[in-house]
Amino acid sequence: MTTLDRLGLYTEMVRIRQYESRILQEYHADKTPAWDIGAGLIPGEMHLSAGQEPAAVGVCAHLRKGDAITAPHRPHHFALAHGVDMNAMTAEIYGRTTGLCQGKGGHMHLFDAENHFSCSGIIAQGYPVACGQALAMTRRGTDNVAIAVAGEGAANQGAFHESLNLAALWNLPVVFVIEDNDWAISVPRAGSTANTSNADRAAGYGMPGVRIEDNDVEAVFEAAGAAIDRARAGDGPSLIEVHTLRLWGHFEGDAQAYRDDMENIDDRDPIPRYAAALTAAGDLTEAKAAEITAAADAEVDAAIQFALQSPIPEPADALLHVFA
Amino acid sequence: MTTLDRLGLYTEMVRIRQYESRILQEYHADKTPAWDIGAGLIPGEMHLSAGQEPAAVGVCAHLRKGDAITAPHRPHHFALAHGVDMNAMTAEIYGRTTGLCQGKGGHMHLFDAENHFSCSGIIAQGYPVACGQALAMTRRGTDNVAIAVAGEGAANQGAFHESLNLAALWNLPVVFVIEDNDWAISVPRAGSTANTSNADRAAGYGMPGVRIEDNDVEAVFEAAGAAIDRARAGDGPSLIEVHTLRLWGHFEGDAQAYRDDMENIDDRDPIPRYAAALTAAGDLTEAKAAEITAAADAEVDAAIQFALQSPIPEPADALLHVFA
Amino acid sequence: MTTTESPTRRITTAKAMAEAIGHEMRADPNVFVMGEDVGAYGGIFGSTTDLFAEFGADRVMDTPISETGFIGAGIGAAVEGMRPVVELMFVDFYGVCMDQISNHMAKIHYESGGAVNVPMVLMSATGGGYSDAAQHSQCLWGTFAHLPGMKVVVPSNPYDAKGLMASAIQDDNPVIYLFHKGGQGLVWMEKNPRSIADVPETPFTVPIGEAAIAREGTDVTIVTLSLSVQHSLDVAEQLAEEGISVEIIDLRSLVPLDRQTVLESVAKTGKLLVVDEDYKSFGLSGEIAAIVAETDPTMLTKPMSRLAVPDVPIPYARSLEYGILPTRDKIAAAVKDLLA
Amino acid sequence: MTTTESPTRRITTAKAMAEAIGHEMRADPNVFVMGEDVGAYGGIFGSTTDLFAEFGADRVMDTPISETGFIGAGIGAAVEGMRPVVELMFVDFYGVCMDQISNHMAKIHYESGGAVNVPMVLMSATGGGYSDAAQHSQCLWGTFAHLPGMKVVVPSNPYDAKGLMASAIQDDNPVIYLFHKGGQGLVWMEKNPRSIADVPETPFTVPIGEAAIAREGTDVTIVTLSLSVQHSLDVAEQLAEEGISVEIIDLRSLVPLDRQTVLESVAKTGKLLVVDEDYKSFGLSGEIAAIVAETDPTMLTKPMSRLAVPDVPIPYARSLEYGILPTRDKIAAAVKDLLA
Ligand SMILES: Cc1ncc(C[n+]2csc(CCOP(=O)(O)OP(=O)(O)O)c2C)c(N)n1
Ligand SMILES: Cc1ncc(C[n+]2csc(CCOP(=O)(O)OP(=O)(O)O)c2C)c(N)n1
Ligand SMILES: [Mg+2]
Ligand SMILES: [Mg+2]
Repeated sequence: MTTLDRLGLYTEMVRIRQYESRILQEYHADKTPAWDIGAGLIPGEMHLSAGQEPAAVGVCAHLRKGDAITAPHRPHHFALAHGVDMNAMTAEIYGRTTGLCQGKGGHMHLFDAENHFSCSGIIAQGYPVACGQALAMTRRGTDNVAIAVAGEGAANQGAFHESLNLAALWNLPVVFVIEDNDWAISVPRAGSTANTSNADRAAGYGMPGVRIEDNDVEAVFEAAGAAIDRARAGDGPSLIEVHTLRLWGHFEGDAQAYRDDMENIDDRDPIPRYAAALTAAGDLTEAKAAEITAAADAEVDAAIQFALQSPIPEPADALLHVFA
Repeated sequence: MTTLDRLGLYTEMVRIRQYESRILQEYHADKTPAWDIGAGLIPGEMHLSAGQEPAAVGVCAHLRKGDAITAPHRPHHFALAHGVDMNAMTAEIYGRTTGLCQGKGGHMHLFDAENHFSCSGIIAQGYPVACGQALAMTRRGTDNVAIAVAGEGAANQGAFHESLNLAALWNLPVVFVIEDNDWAISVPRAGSTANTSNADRAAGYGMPGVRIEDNDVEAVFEAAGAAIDRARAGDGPSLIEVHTLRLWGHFEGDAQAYRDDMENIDDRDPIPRYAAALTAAGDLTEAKAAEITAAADAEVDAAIQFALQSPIPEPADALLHVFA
Repeated sequence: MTTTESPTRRITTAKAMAEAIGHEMRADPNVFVMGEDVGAYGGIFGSTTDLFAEFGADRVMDTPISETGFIGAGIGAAVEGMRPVVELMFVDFYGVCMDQISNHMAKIHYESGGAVNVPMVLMSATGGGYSDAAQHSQCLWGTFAHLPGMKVVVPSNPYDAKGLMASAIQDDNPVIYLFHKGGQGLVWMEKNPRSIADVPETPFTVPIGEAAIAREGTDVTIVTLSLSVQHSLDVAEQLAEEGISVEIIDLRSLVPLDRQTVLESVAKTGKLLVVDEDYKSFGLSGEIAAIVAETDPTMLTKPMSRLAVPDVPIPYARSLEYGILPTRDKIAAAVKDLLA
Repeated sequence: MTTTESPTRRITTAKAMAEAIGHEMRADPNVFVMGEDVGAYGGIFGSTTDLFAEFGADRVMDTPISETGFIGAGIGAAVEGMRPVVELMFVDFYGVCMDQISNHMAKIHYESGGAVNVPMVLMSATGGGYSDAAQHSQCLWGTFAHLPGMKVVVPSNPYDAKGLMASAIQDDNPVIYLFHKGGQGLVWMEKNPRSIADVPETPFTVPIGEAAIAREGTDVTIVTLSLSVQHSLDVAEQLAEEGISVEIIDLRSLVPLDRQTVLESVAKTGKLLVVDEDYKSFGLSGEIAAIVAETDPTMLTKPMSRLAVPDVPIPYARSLEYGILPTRDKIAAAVKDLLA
């Protein structure tokens, strides 16, 4: 990897983190004093991805025009890393007419046809859809790939099994990405999963599987590169499990009383860790880091402003778009 | 194994085969000239198990009072081997008031509460139910086990995955039995399953899995014995895949035009093969074999007579039993 | 929409479906078929007869028994602009894949604010009458019609089967296409003669959302669909000899629902019988009642009547099953009760 | 059934549910709880609050995200004589496990000719109003009520929530227990004050199958359920000041459905408004219409009116969502239209 590659990964992780940090702030800003999930400029459930940037950035660095992603309920990091327009995405989260879905979808249902990006709030259900997108790509003779993303909790849902078997059976260009952040809401991995690595499950479908233990963006980048090349070459699907970190609550408002792994959790934050590594390697200076953060903040701020200045949908428009 | 054990396995396989052969004959007897699936004394779909006796007999030889079985759409061999009353089962298949379910269930929905036997026509859906029966057994502190049966085609259904994970996670006394008869209706195993042995999938749940290649009842007996002992001892679930043989059509009326493995299929019939082995070993004589067959025929004939002499349900009784 | 000039032949409903799919596959390379045993077998109920021979395994794909997997894959392919025709072998199996159907197939277009289309057909076999019991004999069209975002079509005869399939495949929306096993004209199942009828050879469409007046009458309106249309026509012919004039509305499509045709007929006869092989409560028969009650309940010169499966699972024994199915005898009796 | 002597305190609907489950667990060792985050977390919507602390992981079991697996396991345990209380976190997730629910939980008793019971409660969160969008805001009670073999209860207040939960657990049949997130009295969600009310400390039951007359009136009948009962009561109080007398029927149970109470009220007022947060077509509002239309349509002195989600998925933006939810304003307007 070149310095440029490394800085690219770092820059994108920072961009996502600055975005999520700002959404965190805006989300809670107007829900006080009596915290009401439905109130404020950003209503509804909010699943943020802070700590999980390495998975999204390491994978998406390899994607090109026409490649598809199906993300789960925690979609922002993959959406941004895949090039979904930050303004339109933010406007959607704010429920505005300029949003990706004109305010109909919301944060768990972001659809960007141009970038073949979608997400779903139903656990593991993006996996079969990605298989179908991959099927269409092969039928059309392109070398595009589909990335299916889910959490470690989702790997115990039937759709996971059916999708892996289907993709392997039909030799589809899919890369299944599992973000193992140790938790499914309040249920620890050991409470949901009978084995310790979903990479081992890949063998049951005769597909390669790797598990990346340390939330290291470069390791993800390498593994994803190999898996995506394999898919483009027509050699079939792969599975990558990234042992990552849920820095914040499952959703905003989650008090995390159940959580026993909070002690110096910030030491495990992958972004400062990567910054330190890059600095040590001479790839990053404090000035450069500040510049990257400032650029991200500026972009995020512009996106928030865009959303805030966009119109709120007319109630009657709720009746549109049931059918094409 | 003693001669007695061997003869016991043989006798039960013959009993099942004679039963299925007679049902085959009775089922078709009154559907001519214009073959109508809904007509005749035995109406509806009919999935017979000829050729698959080794799986049922080898497993059920180890079961005791209180042990449970959930079988799929092809249930007769497991029902009989588990001790379901032949008269009541036959009367159910004939849709009579003396049937296991008073004529409401039919051949795919046989319920015998006393023997904790049930089956379902929906693929793989008996797997979760068996897990729950096993859960109840452990909560009650018994050493009973639950046997979950499905075909190789069913092993690609989400319920298979969820059940294996749940059983391993909760260390439940379940033995998952897969009858691989090479076909799921017209779809060959290679057309449905990305890998060659479901025993390999067991590893993905950290549970032992074995595949028995040659439809050998004694091999099934040995493997099932180990798995059931393990479950009774509280050491958790196992998976056994038996490579067996679908001697007849998927259901009766299936012309099997798709089938490319019919050539001297009778040579692969496990019952004559086992008879020959037993005879060679001096465990079975022609006279004894004839006696076993005759006894089975007599029991089967009595069951058919019982069914035929039983009353047909009153139409109005269809309104009963929606709620307890 | 019909090309009445084109030569017709008598074919079964199953053949008519397969013919329409074949036409669309020839016309549009994006159309392909997926499902269990749709290939060499030709579909358990004949809905893909001969397609495998013509188009091969590439466009007529047998699937594993993974309904969530392959229906979800159909959605993904449709989102990318393909036009998959996916078969769910029996509608009774909806429960293993209903999330893909109702939370994804049906909602993606709306959730995306109209940005993403899901041009997909999900066809499935419905109905009982041959002792396939509780898990293989349901209709469930009321279940799909209750959930927004999918069109629901329910043909009753070979002509509509072909024309509605063509419309369904050409539609840019997800369409649930529910055929009745007893109306397929299968050689191995008792069938109503109306399951084999004249159908034009050339392609044609039947518009989705328009009910048909299957028979004109003046005394009683029967609102029905699918195989029950065939039974109702038999009954109407028999009652005509007794001087009773029955009008039969074949809904053909539940979503969209042709309220106007229903209302005009009820306004004319003043007497309404809904015949529905689906479960009685919280379904189609209630919706028809509501259409009248929220428009003008005084249209009804007598309380309406509902003949449907009386909220019991479908029993196995023939005597029990025919005890709860809407048979010709029960239809005739219900009509006479309305006139008594 | 009520022990009115026992001391009451003001508690939330969520607490009332958990209290009833706790009582039954103490009374019967066969009762246990399964579901996602029902343990230490206490249920995402508080339905198992404090149960884990008292009964431990053995009887309050967190599950993997395997709804087919653990609901099926609940069925298996019930078949063996246990009385599982299983939570499906959001009713919107029914599609990943509907086969176990409708083809197994609901049918085993019937298929077995009454030989096997499935004494199980499946509780789930319903409803919208807080921008959780299309996959987390549905009610779907009409979907369950259409399918035979399961009782369906839908409490609207803390008292009924406790009494119906006790009845559901004691019932030998499968019971779907649908609570509304907005009626749980959660501290983190906008709530109607009626979500916190006086409830006796001691155990009591509310019979399944009896509707409640939540408010007596003479001008208009509102037939409704769940959170919409609370909204309707608010509207009725406000309209009373304008001299409009509204009778409110809280169905409480859809299966069995208390037809009599509905009919008596409609016979009295002659005017019927159904308020339903589920989808409008092919659901509850149609069934209520049918009850009237098949009994005596002339009861209605005016065409009935239906206020329900107008057959669109639930949109995300608050302006859009409140555009389709049955709000107080829309209820009031619908009542006035009926009287106009
Ligand atoms: C089928 C289904 N079941 C349950 C839920 C509720 N739910 C939403 S997120 C979540 C936990 C997911 O855990 P994981 O897959 O590990 O993803 P993470 O939240 O950790 O990123 C659950 C149970 C759901 N959305 N869909
Ligand atoms: C969920 C579901 N999908 C499809 C079917 C239709 N079906 C019944 S049997 C069968 C084939 C089953 O194959 P396998 O599991 O190998 O069992 P076998 O019939 O070979 O014994 C299929 C597809 C069903 N009953 N349930
Ligand atoms: Mg997780
Ligand atoms: Mg098989």
